[in-house]
Amino acid sequence: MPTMSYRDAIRQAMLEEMRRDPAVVVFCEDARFWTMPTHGFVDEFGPERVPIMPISEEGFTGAAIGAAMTGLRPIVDYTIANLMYVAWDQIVNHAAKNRYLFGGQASVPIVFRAAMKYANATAAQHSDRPYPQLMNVPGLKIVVPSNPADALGLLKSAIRDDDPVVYFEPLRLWGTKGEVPEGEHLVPLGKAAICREGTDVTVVAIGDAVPAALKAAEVLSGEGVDLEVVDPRTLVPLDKATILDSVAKTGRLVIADPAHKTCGAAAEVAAIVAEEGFASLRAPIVRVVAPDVHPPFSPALEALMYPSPARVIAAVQSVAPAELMAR
Amino acid sequence: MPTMSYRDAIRQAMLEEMRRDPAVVVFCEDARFWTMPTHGFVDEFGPERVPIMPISEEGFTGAAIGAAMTGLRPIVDYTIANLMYVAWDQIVNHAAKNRYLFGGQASVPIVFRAAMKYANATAAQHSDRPYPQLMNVPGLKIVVPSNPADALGLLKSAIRDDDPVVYFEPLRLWGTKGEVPEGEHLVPLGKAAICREGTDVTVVAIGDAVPAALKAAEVLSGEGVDLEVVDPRTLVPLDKATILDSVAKTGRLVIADPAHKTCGAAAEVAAIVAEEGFASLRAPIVRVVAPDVHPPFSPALEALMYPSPARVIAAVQSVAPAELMAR
Amino acid sequence: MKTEEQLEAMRRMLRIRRFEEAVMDIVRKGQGIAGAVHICVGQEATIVGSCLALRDDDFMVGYHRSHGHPIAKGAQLRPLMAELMGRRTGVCRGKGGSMHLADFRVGSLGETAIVGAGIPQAVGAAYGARLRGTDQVALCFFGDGAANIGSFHEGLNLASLWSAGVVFVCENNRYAMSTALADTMAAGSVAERAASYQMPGTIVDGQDVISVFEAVSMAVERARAGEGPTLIEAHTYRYRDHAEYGNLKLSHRPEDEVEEWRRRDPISVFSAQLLASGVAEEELREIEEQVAAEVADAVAFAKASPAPDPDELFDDLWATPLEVH
Amino acid sequence: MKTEEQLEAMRRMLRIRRFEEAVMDIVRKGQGIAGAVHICVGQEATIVGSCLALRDDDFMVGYHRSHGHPIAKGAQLRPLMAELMGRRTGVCRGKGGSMHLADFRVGSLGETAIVGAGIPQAVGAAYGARLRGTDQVALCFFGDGAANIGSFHEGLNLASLWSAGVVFVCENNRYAMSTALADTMAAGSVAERAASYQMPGTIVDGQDVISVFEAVSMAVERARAGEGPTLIEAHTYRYRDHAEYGNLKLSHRPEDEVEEWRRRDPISVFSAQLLASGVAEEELREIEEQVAAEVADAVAFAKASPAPDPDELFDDLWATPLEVH
Ligand SMILES: Cc1ncc(C[n+]2csc(CCOP(=O)(O)OP(=O)(O)O)c2C)c(N)n1
Ligand SMILES: Cc1ncc(C[n+]2csc(CCOP(=O)(O)OP(=O)(O)O)c2C)c(N)n1
Ligand SMILES: [Mg+2]
Ligand SMILES: [Mg+2]
Repeated sequence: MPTMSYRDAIRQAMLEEMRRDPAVVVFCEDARFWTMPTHGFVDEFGPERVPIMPISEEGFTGAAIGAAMTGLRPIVDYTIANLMYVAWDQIVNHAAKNRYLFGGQASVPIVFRAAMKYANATAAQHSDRPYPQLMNVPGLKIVVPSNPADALGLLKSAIRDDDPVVYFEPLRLWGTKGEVPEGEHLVPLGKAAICREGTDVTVVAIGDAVPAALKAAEVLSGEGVDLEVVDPRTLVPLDKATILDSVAKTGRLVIADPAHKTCGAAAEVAAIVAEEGFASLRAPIVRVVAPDVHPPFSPALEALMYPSPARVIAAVQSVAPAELMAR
Repeated sequence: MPTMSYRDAIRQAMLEEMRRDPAVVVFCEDARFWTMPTHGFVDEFGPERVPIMPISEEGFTGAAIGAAMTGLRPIVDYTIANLMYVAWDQIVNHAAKNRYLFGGQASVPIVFRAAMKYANATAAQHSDRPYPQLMNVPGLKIVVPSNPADALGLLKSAIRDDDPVVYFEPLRLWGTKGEVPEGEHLVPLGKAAICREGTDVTVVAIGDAVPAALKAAEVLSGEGVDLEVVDPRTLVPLDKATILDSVAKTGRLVIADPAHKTCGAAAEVAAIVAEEGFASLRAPIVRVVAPDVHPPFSPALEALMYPSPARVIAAVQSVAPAELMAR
Repeated sequence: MKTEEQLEAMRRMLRIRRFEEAVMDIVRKGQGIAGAVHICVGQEATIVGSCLALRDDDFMVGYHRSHGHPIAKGAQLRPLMAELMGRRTGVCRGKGGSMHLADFRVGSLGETAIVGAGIPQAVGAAYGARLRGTDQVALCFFGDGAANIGSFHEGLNLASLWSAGVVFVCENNRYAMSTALADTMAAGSVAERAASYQMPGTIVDGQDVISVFEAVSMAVERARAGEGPTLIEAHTYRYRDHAEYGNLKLSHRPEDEVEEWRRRDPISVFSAQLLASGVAEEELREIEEQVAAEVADAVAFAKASPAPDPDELFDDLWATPLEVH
Repeated sequence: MKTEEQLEAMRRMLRIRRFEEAVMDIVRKGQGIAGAVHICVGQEATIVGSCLALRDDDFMVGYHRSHGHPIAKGAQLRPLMAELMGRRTGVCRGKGGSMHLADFRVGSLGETAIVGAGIPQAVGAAYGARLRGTDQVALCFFGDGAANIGSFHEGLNLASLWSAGVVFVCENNRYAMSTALADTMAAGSVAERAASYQMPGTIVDGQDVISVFEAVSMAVERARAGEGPTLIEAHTYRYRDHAEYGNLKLSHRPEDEVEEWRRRDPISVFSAQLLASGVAEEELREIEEQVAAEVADAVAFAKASPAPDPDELFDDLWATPLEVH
């Protein structure tokens, strides 16, 4: 299988879909800039499909909605997830709601791309992981790929989907490489991946907490603790069945997520299991998440924010079966 | 004790604080309009403290932040909670973050008022309950009063607090009346109220789910099931201790909240109890919340959305001790 | 405008007027329209004059005061009235209500309850038309209150940059709720703000359906030819308060101001013009009667329609629901 | 400008230039400035000319390219450099970094990483000053890229309505990242948009510190007298790319454009003017040396300062933390 970086996978997905479907357009500031996965797209697809964008996030999000309701399939790239806040009304009050409000007369097939720059010393206004906020809004599908193959396959599915999909990219994964299946690769929305099978503790990990959880699993397997690592990949709709099945097997749940704790994605997973999987739970559910404080600029402090293998290990140790911990 | 409507309590709180402190100002569109709790304020406080506002939520929220960082204490009234989305960047990226970003050099003492018009046939763009989204943002204190006395006392505390406080008002409570203590009445932020003591099941209820829960408690007490009803009142910071103590006593938890389910306030309460109160839990945690769909216009459909006494009763019956249910 | 078009203009203005009167009647009697309604009576000439300048396949975007706009664009009355009554036969199946009367069959792309938010959406529809190779034009209505919100600025700038085929019609009825435009806009007129976006901006008498039609027609021509957007400010007036609040008397406007505008009622004025130009009184009476019957039929249809079933609550949330839940 | 003021202008421009050079040096060598830095070298005349028109107790709001702005407003260099290095001695205790160099002691109300968001905040500071009974003025900087965002529109409209004592200085360096202003703004100039808000708008040579000082001084006078806001567009240029990206050569600008602007370097030009007006070369050299020493001291201070302790992570999130957690 060919190897590809996460960033190139994003680029590849957009390229393939734009070649396949002339209705796909890209709204992105500085789309021609060398750092952007859309670098070179203007040359191939022309300035009509990749227009030069003023700094007008609210405006071009609204324009994407109008275009989407009348036949196009825009990809709106905010380049930094925090910039979605400027366009929040268009995303939350309109993209998510218009189809419902209009009784299904029109769809809003947009992909909102949002790179999350946390762990990069860009401070609070450029480091948010806002997917929990949007998970509270019906009508938006939400995706957080954790590796290049999923980045490619989920983005292609998102572009083809007839609903608005918000596609979150942990920027520190952009440079990571991984194998990508040959030929056309589609990953269905709404299907979790079991990244590692195990029997003792389930770790549900999101975004770049997945590699952290896998490292933790490696370390702990040396200590005789066998983790099952589940990557939901799609947060809305969430593949509850896979999570509940795993907890039914292990009876123990740790959730690792770089987003903030309160009302976060981890809270939702915990609530679902406390509600629908209670009978199988044999220990408290533990959240390994960002504490409820803004990402500080100082790298020394920011290093404390996100799930690390060490934090996952500590959490697992606090809930793993006593007989395993005693060994 | 005098009786007062929820709406008049809001008005009274603002009046008292504006009279007490000349730094308090009000930014509100149509503040002079008869439906507004600020009706008449321009006459008493002058157009400098209650300026005529253009439809510029983002602009006047930013202006409130600049004024707050330099000595004023603005009350920003969005009149409809959904309109906060237009100002989301200023609220989330700035009001919530500036103090932290600037290392404590300045505070942002603003009260953001947001009336929630749900259950009022105004459809999806005017019916949101967005507090879960903001609970995921550190730096904002969040309040949802459920009765006139709390509406008064929490708003006065919020205005005096040096941090940004978002004050959510379920519009359908505006007309409800209740007793309000004589003299100056302050309710501290961060303290839950036990609205009804009970032994069998804890119901944590938010906003106008509180009256629904109390009605459910009345009905169920006739059936021999004794509910404890806890109203957090402040969602950030949340009075975890009161909730955990209650669950330690009852072993059973139902959470009733008119906000959406996924990543909602109820999810957070469930996650906290599954994490920190697991040992005392004797049944699955049940959420009685709005389903993940937008509030529809049609009253026939919207009636299905929010927690009702009947829904709370059904939830309690699904988790109450079998011996009680058998009676 | 040819005589036939003039009669059609008359018919549509009357349709709006009678429809709104029926709505007010139902609200007053508590017969089944829930929530807030924003009545556009008084503004019919602007709405109809603008929409008649469009082709059937052109787009139109409304705002919160837009019962009349889909009607002007050619929508049928039954599904509109049923929507206002929250019935399953409503144009939005009861999901949208008063502020969201989309009717995509006639190019009515919907309305928004968020002031100004429709502006960039209309720009996007026009951009999309160009890209899809059609010459469809997008007409975008908004109130004077929208002139001070960010979307206005961003939307007009984008439209101009893209030479988008969009026509902006600001229905300046002088107030946003109770607030006079003069108190909130630091500019002499909405139209003069067009200069900031290098687009033509004109003021038109919004009570004169022919003037509106002519101004918008010119702008539509420009738009269709790829020459870019136009901002038209129509001076008009709403007879009713911001919304219907039962029988309370609330207006913050001077009583004689309302009376003054009523004297220039767009339908009476136009009716007199038509008669003067030789149209037979009978012909107008016939239109009146047909419209009255249509509206009565729409009300009867709506009242007879069932409310949505509880199991319709989740319908139309997703275009492609996924099987995981 | 009196000679003394001119020398102070020279000193501050040099401070910014040398400070930024030190920053670039540290970044290049990987010696401890993390994250993105946006260097303002080339724009010193606009920044200093504007800030010198203020009183010490006046307010100033910057944006993402604002290492220089607090310096121009009179801030000490040590806490600024320590902030860039993420130290606990930083002006924001390491919480803000490059895009948030607030220094409230000198009226620097902070900077935002969100384009345009500082505009309404500056308006609010000016509104507040009026209400608090002071005659403090707020100076608000932003880039040309901010001219197309909603906050610009809403902020300028509010400022004009309130006759707020605010002076808007748009540092038009012709690009937003790699995008030329001409490609994104449907207007002949930023300044001409002032007309939409009934405020004066002027263009000034941003490379000439005296011209900037004079234009801003007039605007400040107007603002202080309660006569309202002014929009000043300063034509200027950044020598560096949007941000520092290591050694890559990335500029999307024609090489000769950069060279052309460098020939009108604001510091060289002003230095020649000062000499021509009779200032002794020695005096300038002395300033040069003092500034170099200050910057070296700031770097040494920053490097010697400790990183924040892990237990400082939560500090300053709340003004009044509540005891419940
Ligand atoms: C962004 C936003 N702010 C405020 C409101 C509340 N609101 C609804 S209609 C209205 C007045 C709008 O006035 P205008 O645009 O002139 O339209 P009109 O009602 O006069 O037709 C206001 C303030 C809203 N819906 N959206
Ligand atoms: C609202 C918003 N959109 C986009 C960005 C990303 N961004 C950061 S700086 C910048 C260019 C700004 O250009 P300009 O305002 O001219 O300032 P300059 O960098 O030239 O000094 C962009 C697009 C942002 N920070 N905020
Ligand atoms: Mg109006
Ligand atoms: Mg620039």
